Amino acid sequence: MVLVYLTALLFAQPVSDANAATPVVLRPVENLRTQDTPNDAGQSIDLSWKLSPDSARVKRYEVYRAQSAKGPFEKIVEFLVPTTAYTDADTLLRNKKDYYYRVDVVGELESRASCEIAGPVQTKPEWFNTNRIPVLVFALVYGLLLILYIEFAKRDREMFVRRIAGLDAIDEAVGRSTEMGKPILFSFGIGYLTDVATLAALSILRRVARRAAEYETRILVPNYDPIVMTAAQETVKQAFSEAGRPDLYQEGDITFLTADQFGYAAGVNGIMLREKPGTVFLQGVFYAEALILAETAHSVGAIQIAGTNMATQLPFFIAACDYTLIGEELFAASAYLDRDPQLLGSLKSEDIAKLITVGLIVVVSVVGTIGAVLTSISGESGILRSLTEFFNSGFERLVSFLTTS
Amino acid sequence: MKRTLPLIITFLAGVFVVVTFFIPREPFGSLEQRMLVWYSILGGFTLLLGIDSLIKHHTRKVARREKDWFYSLVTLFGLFGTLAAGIVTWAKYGTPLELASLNEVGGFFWVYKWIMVPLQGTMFALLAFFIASAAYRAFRARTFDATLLLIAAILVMIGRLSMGVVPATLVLAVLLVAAGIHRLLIRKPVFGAVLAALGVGLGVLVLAFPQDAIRLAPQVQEWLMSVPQTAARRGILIGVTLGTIAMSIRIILGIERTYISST
Amino acid sequence: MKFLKWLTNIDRRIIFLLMIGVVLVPMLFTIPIPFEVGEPVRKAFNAIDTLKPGSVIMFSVDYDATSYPECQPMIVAITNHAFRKDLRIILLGHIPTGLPLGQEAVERGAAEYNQNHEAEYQQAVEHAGEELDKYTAGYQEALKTAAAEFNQEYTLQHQETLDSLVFHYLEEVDSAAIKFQKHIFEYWKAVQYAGEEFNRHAAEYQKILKGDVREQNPGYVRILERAAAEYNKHITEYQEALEHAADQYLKRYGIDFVNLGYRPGMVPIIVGMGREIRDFYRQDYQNINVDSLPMMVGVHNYDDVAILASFAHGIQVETWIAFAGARFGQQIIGGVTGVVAPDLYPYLQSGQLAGFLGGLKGASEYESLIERKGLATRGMPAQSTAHILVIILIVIGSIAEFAMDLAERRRRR
Amino acid sequence: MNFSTILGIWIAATLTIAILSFLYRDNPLYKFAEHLYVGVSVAYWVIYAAKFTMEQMVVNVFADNWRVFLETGSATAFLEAWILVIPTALGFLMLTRWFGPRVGWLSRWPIAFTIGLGAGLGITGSIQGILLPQVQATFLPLWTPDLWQVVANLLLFVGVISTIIYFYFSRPHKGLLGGVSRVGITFIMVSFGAAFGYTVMSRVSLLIGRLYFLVYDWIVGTVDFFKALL
Repeated sequence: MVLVYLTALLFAQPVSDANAATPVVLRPVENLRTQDTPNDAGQSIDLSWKLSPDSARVKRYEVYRAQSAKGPFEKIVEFLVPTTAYTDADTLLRNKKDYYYRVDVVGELESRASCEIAGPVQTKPEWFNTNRIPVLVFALVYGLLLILYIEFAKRDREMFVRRIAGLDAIDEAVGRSTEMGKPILFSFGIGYLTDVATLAALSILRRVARRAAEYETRILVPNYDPIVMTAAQETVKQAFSEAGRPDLYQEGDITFLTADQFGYAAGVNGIMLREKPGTVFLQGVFYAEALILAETAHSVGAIQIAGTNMATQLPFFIAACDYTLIGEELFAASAYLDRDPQLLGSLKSEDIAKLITVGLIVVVSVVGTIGAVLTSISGESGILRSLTEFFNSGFERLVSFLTTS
Repeated sequence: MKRTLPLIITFLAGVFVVVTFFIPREPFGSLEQRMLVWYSILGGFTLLLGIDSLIKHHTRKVARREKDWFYSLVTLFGLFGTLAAGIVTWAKYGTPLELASLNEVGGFFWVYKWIMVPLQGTMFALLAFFIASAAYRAFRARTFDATLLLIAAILVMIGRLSMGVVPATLVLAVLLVAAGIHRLLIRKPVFGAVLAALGVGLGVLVLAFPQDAIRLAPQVQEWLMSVPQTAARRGILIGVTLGTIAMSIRIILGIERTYISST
Repeated sequence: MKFLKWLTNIDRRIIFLLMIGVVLVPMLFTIPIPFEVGEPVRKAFNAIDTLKPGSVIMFSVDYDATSYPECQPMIVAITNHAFRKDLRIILLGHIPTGLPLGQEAVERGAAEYNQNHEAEYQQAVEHAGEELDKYTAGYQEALKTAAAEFNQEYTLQHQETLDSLVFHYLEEVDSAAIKFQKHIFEYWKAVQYAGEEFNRHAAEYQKILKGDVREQNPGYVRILERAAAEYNKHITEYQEALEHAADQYLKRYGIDFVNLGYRPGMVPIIVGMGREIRDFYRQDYQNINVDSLPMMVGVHNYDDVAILASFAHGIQVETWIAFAGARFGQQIIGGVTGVVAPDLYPYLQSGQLAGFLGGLKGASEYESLIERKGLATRGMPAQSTAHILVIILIVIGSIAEFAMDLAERRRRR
Repeated sequence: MNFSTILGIWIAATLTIAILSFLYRDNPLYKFAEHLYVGVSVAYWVIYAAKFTMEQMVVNVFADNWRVFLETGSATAFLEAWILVIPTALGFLMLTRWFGPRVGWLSRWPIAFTIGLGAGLGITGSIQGILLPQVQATFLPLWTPDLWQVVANLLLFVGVISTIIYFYFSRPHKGLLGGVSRVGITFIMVSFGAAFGYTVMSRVSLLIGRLYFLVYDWIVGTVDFFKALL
């Protein structure tokens, strides 16, 4: 600003004369094409062109736009490096109006050459993004499967779900605790009732509590969250009634400890050291306290049956516990035990989707493999050659089908 | 009103964003954008959700002099002290996040750096100790699965060493041999023999070519991570993602309603 | 047997002490260790290293103090690398208690850069000053000659007044530049103020010059003015040199990096930024409108962001991949804790992730690539000894377990 | 180093040691630090919610648009300003939870809104961002001229499929299915082992960070501070 002022204050410099040498003739860019950008909200036009044969001498490329073939053309962008495409997404562009484009090359001494004017081209918004068809197909198929199977499950609650090893171990572990005359300890970790894993753990607790009632064994459930505690009390009470032993139910065994992570771990540790449980169930949502609990349980010689969907804690559970329900196994176990149509239906439709996925991977990979093997053995021509091309292009097409943007 | 309207809102909101995903045309895009902004604003309010019960819980404890009421006082002190620090810094600099407040006792950044960071950081540093003690007292290579897991774990740990590769590998060899002998003694001769042979072989090779072992360890680690580990992880990922999608569809269709009943 | 029992039931506090020991001891010595750089880190490094100067790199601070020792060296190293490559940084975060860590890293990174280049900057400034002085001397000489020629002593005096005004102005600009390196707006305000002051004085001066001299001695005024115009050009050059030096040797807030602050709700923000960053971040963390930040001019969505780097201790990198990567084709690198690193390998293989730094080792590898030893490199020896301790503990524990298992079986038989 | 820094370092060191004291056993010092942590971190959320949501996304946006409306009379600006009432009102409905279940059920509306949006975004995001690309990246030819690549592709192919099959629950795992899922669990164990190793690494790093602070910032820093004083 000051400089502007200074310049105004003191006279401007006389402009030095440009050398009036003759400009070298340049050839323009070729094959300028314009197209409405596909799959967008409009207000965007794709341009593409081929470089000028003299591209080595081109200093810059300038793109012009006009609303009529006669002009006036207005420069919208310039490139200092060889460029062959541009998307004009100027917010000034209006849908359903004609536009014309021109690309100039500028060389030494401002010599320039314009290509043929391209246009008219219109830009318009699309109703459907065709790039995303695979997503739509998958969502529809999967959603349909899901609804279908939930309906099936409502009618047929005995839908098959395979038994899971950790579940088989429940009865055995409860039995062993009884033999040794020791109580059972069940921990939900530090999850809340909104966690799916906590809900799944509740159905496992129901099973455990029922067995415990049948064997007349005490079951201790120290809790991190008061709401989960209430749910656990309900569950155990109900299970004891179902087993015909409501008299054995002791509310004092299902307690609220504390709502802080390590405080909870320390509390459960204390209970384990005092009561020396014969079996410890660690089911639900676990974070860092998993290690502390598993270690103490192991040191008091308890059988441990763990289950969580927390990927970071699973390795430790597997290394330290006798049985571990891994992620989805926990949910499958609860579907198996509870026979809730929602869970069963989801499980089934997921299984179908898994089969489809596996099938897809196998088919495409086999096609790709055949193509690759043929490529390495086939010659320049002949039937083998065309077969090779068939497989290779098929593979490419199958792979690119899943590409979305 | 209490149950149906939320279900309708969920359905409409969910279907809306799914539909706009496929329709590039306006006004869907800008409407979606507005919904996303609103979502973010609501997110700010959810940050405040648990505070009432926290304050109530602790003030009650302090007021009634319940057990451990002193610690509740500490929590309240931490809460209001930090709030004050934030407000003072905010008033002074126009933003609570001003690095200059690091040099002022009681500045927001100062509280962050010298109280928040050590508390949070050390809490998780405790885990290193728990891992060490669990490693010693609880992790067992008794089953095939656990053996495999521990061997992979040790290989990965060796691959991330910057020194001591040779002794660490020898320790692994010892484990393999011991596990092999154990299996042999409990009448699992094939598995036992394989493990023991692996262990002896590994030990001999490492002693014979220590330089190559040092060079190869990170490569073995990288290969383990990028091939078998990636494969299993992807399999799990695909399963978990299918589960997430199923859950989302159930929520939108109003089949899954736990989120309503739990409020 | 008794020994084994004792061995496995050893007080855990002894193990805790051992752990402290193996971490503490190597920490006290600096042990230089050469090591190889893994594939994921090299890829991440290359992705950043091959960017054009001036490209925008977006940092997402998705960790907090629970992962400070792992993620902090990463963000520090990548900041350093980015500044060296003249990239511009947009900082934002999705974890409330983590954002200050990123802010500290980037601001310290800028300060470190400025400090490292302080000598060069000063030199450039001095050089520009000397260049100007050369002309000043010549200019004043010319004026003096002219004045002598026309016997116009008093105008020379006027000219000196103008000179001193100019120099006063430039001094103001200089000191503002040094004082407000970080706060570009303060800087501009100061410059503007100095300019206004100058203009006021210059206007008075002009009045005198025009009123007194022009009528008496048009020839003299012409010489004066031509000389001044020439001089003016050099002041412009000087000014440009200063600005150029600042561009080259200083990292300034608003020009080289911005901090957009925190917004709640990760997924909606990631998706929404594909359309327009300003819809969510209308202002930066200190309430400056994003539009008035020079580096944000023309930066609207992922099309204008060359690389996104998410420093994360949870699923955040995957969220970035699923939404920004898939939907908008954003190139992404990760800087993650060891716990998260295994999760990212499938994305590296599928090409959805351009590269990543996993854990302290990953950070130290990056540090070795940019040849700047930081916290990660210094922590690596302790990391190694601790690993070895854990391995030994697992092995002893397992062997004891085997022995006790055998004893148990024998007893039962 | 100035006074505020050295004071901060001492406070930080005290808190660090207070938490580490849990290793000896649960004690009042640890409890103190833990309770302090809860209070401090909640205060951060409050400040952040106030600054980055209430101020920057609501108040300032409203003010900007309102100013534009006053200056130009633009109807869009007027609307843009007042439409913010909707999310703000929803936000306050969210907070009705503070006042118990009698009015708390109102919070279901905003929660339903966010859950719905989240689920909708999750469906398309998971399919487009994770499922399709991950499946696509597993489409690998099992034959290439590079033998190592063949091994890698084969393992990837077998590993992904067998892991998926392991989590297939609709058939008993016997025969072929049993064999494949056995392979699957082997891959899973290797993967968990790797995760185990990385987690150990991660946790150790955290300890290094804290001990580094104690040694260099606290002890060395204090010594330096007093050296500088003398």
